Amino acid sequence: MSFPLLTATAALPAVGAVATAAVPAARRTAAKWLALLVSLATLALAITVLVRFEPGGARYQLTESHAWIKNFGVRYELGVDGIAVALIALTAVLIPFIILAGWHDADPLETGSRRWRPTQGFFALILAVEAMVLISFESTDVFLFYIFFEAMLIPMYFLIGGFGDRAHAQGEEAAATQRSYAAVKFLLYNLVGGLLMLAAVIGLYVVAGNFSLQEIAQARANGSLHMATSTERWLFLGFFFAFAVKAPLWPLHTWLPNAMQESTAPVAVLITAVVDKVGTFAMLRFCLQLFPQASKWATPVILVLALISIVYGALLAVGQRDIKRLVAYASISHFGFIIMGIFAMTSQGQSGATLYMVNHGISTAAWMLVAGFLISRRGSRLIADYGGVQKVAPVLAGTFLIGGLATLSLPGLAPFVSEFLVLVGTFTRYPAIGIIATFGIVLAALYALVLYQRTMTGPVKPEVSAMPDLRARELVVVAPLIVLLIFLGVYPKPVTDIVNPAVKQTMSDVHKTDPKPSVEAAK
Amino acid sequence: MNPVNYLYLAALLFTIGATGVLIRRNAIVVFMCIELMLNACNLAFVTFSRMHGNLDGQIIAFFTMVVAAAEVVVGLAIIVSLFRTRHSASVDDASLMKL
Amino acid sequence: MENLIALLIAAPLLGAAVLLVGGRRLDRVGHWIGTLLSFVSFVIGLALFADLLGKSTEHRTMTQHLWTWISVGSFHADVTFRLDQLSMTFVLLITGVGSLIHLYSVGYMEHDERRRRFFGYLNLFLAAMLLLVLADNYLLLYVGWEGVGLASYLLIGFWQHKPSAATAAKKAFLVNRVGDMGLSIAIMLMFATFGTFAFGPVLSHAGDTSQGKLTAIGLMLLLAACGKSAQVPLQSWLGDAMEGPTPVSALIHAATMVTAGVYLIVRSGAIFNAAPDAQLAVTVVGAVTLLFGAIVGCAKDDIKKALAGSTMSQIGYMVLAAGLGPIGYVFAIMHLVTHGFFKAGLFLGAGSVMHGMNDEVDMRRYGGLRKYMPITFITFGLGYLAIIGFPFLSGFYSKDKIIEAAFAKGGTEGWILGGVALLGAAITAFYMTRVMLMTFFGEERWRNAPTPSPAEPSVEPAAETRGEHTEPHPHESPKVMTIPMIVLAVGSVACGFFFNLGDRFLHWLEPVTGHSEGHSPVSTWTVTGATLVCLVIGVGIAWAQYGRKPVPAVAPRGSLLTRAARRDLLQDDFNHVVLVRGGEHLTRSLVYVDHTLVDGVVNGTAAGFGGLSGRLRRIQNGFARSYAVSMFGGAALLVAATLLMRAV
Amino acid sequence: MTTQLAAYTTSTGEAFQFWVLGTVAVIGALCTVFMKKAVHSALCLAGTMIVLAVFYLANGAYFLGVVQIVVYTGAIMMLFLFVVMLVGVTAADSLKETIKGQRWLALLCGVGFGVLLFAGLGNASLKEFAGTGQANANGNVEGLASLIFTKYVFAFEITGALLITAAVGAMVLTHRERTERAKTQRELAEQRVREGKYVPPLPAPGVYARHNAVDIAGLLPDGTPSELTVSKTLRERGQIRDVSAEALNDLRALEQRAQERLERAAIEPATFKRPEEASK
Repeated sequence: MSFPLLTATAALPAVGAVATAAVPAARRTAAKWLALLVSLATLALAITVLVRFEPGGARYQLTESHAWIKNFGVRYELGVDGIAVALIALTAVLIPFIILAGWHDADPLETGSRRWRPTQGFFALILAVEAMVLISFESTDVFLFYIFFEAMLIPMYFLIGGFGDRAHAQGEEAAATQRSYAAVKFLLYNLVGGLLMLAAVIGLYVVAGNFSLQEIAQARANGSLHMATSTERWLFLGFFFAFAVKAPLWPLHTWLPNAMQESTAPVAVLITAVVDKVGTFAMLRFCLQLFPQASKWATPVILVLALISIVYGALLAVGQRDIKRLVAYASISHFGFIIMGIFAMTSQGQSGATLYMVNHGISTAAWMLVAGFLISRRGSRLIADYGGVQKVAPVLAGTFLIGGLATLSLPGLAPFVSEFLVLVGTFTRYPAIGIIATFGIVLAALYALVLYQRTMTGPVKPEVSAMPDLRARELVVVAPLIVLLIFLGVYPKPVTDIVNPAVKQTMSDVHKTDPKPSVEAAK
Repeated sequence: MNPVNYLYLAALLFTIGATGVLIRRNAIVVFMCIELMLNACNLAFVTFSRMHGNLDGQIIAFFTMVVAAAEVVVGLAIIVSLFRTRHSASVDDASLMKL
Repeated sequence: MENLIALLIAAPLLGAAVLLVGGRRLDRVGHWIGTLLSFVSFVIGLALFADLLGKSTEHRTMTQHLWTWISVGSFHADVTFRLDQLSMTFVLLITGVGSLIHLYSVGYMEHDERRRRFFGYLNLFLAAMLLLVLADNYLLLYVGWEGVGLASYLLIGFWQHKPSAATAAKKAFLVNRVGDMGLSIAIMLMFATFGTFAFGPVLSHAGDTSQGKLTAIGLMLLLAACGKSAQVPLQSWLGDAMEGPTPVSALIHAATMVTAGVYLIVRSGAIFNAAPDAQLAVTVVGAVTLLFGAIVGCAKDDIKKALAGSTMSQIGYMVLAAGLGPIGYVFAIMHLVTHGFFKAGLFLGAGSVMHGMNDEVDMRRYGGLRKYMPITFITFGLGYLAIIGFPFLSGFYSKDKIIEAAFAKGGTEGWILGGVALLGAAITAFYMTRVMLMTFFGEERWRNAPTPSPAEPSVEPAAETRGEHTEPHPHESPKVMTIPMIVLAVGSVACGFFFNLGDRFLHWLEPVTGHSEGHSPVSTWTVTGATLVCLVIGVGIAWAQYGRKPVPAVAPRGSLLTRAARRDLLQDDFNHVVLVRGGEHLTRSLVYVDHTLVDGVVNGTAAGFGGLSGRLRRIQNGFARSYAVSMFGGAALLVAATLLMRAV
Repeated sequence: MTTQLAAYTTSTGEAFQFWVLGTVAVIGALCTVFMKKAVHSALCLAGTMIVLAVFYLANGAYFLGVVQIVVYTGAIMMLFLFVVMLVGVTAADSLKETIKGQRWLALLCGVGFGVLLFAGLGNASLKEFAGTGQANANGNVEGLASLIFTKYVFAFEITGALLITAAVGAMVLTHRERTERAKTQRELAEQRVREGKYVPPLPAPGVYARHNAVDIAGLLPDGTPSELTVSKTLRERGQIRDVSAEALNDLRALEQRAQERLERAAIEPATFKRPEEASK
């Protein structure tokens, strides 16, 4: 029995969350540092996972397995494949930056506002979310996954509903009401999804007799577990709906703009860059492995929905007046790409999708966090309130531009690789869909550059004339992300090497192979 | 005449009493209406005892009277304390679960 | 020797990184660092060139493999550079002209406090452009392709405080993005067809696949070329791109970047050779743009925009030539190079004029400048003679060849294309003479220059730059600016002759592009004669209009065509009405739909439950009597129920 | 045979009695419901109960008949009247419905319920009446007694307990706990002096003792009635009669006559109005 690395990785932030919450109210700064240290330690553990994981080895590695609820065959089973490792690394990398970016977001407000902001709570909640996300990436037991998939909602709810932007246009009260609206919407949406998934999980148990992903997948593969077509489809839909809500797929997306708009920028990043990834990840791991036939059956519809998400999200992003909403709709468009890549059922598509999850996490983090710094300076989310910032805060403007360029997937930055892989992967099997999706990149350029132009260029608005440039802490947050973007843009091999074997296995699960080119030009 | 008419009368009185309970606001009057209903029941019981030729019905009526008496005592006491606290005997004024 | 190739790109890339990350402490030396590094790159280019010349013709292709970029399943993209004659030519052009323009910018941007960043962007551009021409596969080329797009975005919008500049930059990037879409689709098609997108395999197997696929690839590549090279229908951004500083216009929007489309087409020659329909489309685009640009160039009063129009039409020549297939590839590239020289020279001259006229761009406020800035006058004049194809100057050779090739295509197509090319030559002569006359001859209209009358809508966004109306004091530019102009002038005079001496250029490039002598229906001398006649006609008309009678300081209303041409032949208005307005309406309605329909369903459900519970709550009104009613009603129902039971 | 027949129907005398008194009972019940004043309702109810007592007797429940009169009409109704007095005899509560739709619902339910009951009775086969002949063979009271103390003895005991509990409960409910010691006369006087208002005893009600003065406010020198003079209870019930205007007018007339006799000019020949009229 070796050292339970995965458990440790997930447990550390959980313990840290409790510890942070336990810090007495007066020692606010201590709590912050504690949270930061815990997240960094978690990062270290995640890196060890990354190192200990050998690509091309067994499908699930570092596995742990203990009986939990014997009567229902629920086991505490952990194990990671390449896809999970990549996403674990992403999560562990992003959380420290999120904590650092939100350093002052939960400080008690200046006198006159009646809202009490528990600083400890803020950071404890973030760590709790990290723990749950990590364990849902690690768990290979459907029931275990489901529990944390749902439990994630609780800390997220409080993070969204409890901590908004410092200054708000319509004042404290209006802000509070809108926040609670957003939080409740987030909760209800995901709960409905989770409910259906619960039904499907139970159904799966009734059919399969246990919850172990590996056993069921094997049984499915070697045909010892046969499902009636209709049963499989229903179960698939149950799972897929929950994941489609989490990783917002049109038309289940409307909770995301509200949630991201109302929460502080770091929390928004937490939502879109970390939590939502669980949805897309779960599609790749559970939907495809457990229900290959049904996945293939549903593919056309899902692809069309993804296509709609891409174009629709981009168009709406163009039409937004609120910076955060714009970013949210951009993310919806990107999630469309991810889902499209997953269900294109080609190795390029799925590797690209996984890579896309990582890159989108980093790029959105960079873009959104800089936007958050901008908003915290001016105290307004409206694009119209800005202008000429580039003149007074060139570094801020520069980083913001880089974030935008990453979002429009400029070659040389990480997102380009993944987006192109997804497009190619889709194109080789569904040319029409691939071509339409390509319009997404033009629209992406439109919203990213329009946002930059309206906020950063032009004559300097009097309100922003005194705006300070990025501070040291903020640079520490942004610079590494940008470096990461450039590095993964020119040398994505580390990620692809880890991801490719896992994708190959997933492809074999659904009995799909890449379409062959008509001319064998490649030597 | 058939003694069944007593039952009809009882039914009529009972209905009148019930309606009174529903449409009067004055707690005392409401109480009187309740008494009326009880009496109607008693009449029915007595008639039944005549019908069956034994005295059980009368016994029941007798008990009813006793219980009614107890009820009236307590009820009126409640009304009095209510009146003390809110200076009105209207049942509608006691529409909240607090004073 | 191959290992030097990476250094070509690395030098300017390093410069960009240093200058952009370095921060203010580099402000004083930044521009020299940038210039130095670009010269370093140029020297490396020369070394490689010498090395290449040393090799025998068939060994003149070097490749350098750096690392595997993307590898997923059969999808395999390497970071590999390929240096052959074609890319070598471009490398020399880019680094050479680029270095000169760096030097020029040192003087031109002297008074700009963001000069360091400007040089950073210039270096970034050089790196991206070199990557574009050195890439060994289409995906890597795509990186450079968008890289130059980014650089031009940054440089056009360099004066970001001007909304017009920011808008122009955004427009340029977006229009280019449309082209890039074409390129990416082409790459996808290649991958789906050939299973790879490296130059070697794709171009060698081009013949093996179906006509339709090749045509599709070709058309997508053409779309990309249109975007980057400002060809109809994606040409609208080039005029606005003149918002950028003049050196930028000279380097990016005249000499190098805009010619990337031609490079792409020539590089993919094998594909186009196998897809005649695509080739025809290329020639048509070239011919149309040729005339379009020329006409626009005739009407503009903004000197830079006039030159931009001419750039458009010259590139039209190149694209036309490239569309002609093996007959034209070489001449396309040749014209590209010569055009690189003289158009860069012309732009630098224009910049020098503006420098001396405190950033006045309206030619109607110039005039008689020849005695104030002689060097500028001479260099500009030489460039002028070169572009109109004055005998034995570079433009003469390259353009003539293209016209010949057009005729040589044969058939009606040949006649039409040749005719268009000839007509283009005449118009070129006209508008360039116009520019020349309005700027350097005639009376000095810049004295007590009147304010622009509001009646004439000034379409050039440079309008608000003519802020104060202090009378300009035209003066010659400093050495650091004039020297590059002189060098370029020499180039534009000499290189054509040099190239043609014993068809040097042809033999140099032939191994890559291939060449076939088309048999022209008309003899070479006839073509030359016809060209010269057109030239004379064009110049004559221009002289009659602008030389003899004085030029009005305020543009006359002009004919319908003139007014249309002033507005870029209404192409922008079309875009605005159809795309911008349409897009705005679409997005606005979509936002509405998202809020009312998609979100409305959700909120509606919630509101429904809320209302229901509210209504139910009203029943619990706290009145004992209404509770009593329900009790009584319930009792009645019970009685009814029992009775029914009995009845049943 | 004949006895059975006799058991079927009743004597015409009883029938006559039923119809007459039944009508009275129904009217009484209706009045109970619809009288504005609680007192009247109470009296009507008492009437109905007496009628019912008669019916008990007619049905052979002699004991109950008497109990009905003694306990109900005698004790309970009197209790009611006491409470009514406590709450206010003259307070007439309006029959205007305040809860929306309550009255109609109530009437609907009532009528529906009644109809159902009648229907039920109609359907039920209640033809045979054994009559209480044998049951009351050796005395109704004895019969009841034997039943109560044998068959229903437990119920009887429990009801007794219930009665006790009720009595105690009533006491608990109505008895107001004194938290502090009651103030003595002396303390009250000192408090009055300390507060400094109404140091003398409160002014007496009544105007020149012309009326039953308890519910008539005494007049201040300017002729307006002073609430202080009327007892608190009446004030709360709003049963103050204001007769200041008449009183003053009488006074006026008196003075005038006096002046006529003394041949003096009238000071001001004006008649007072009630304050509210004057204000109108």
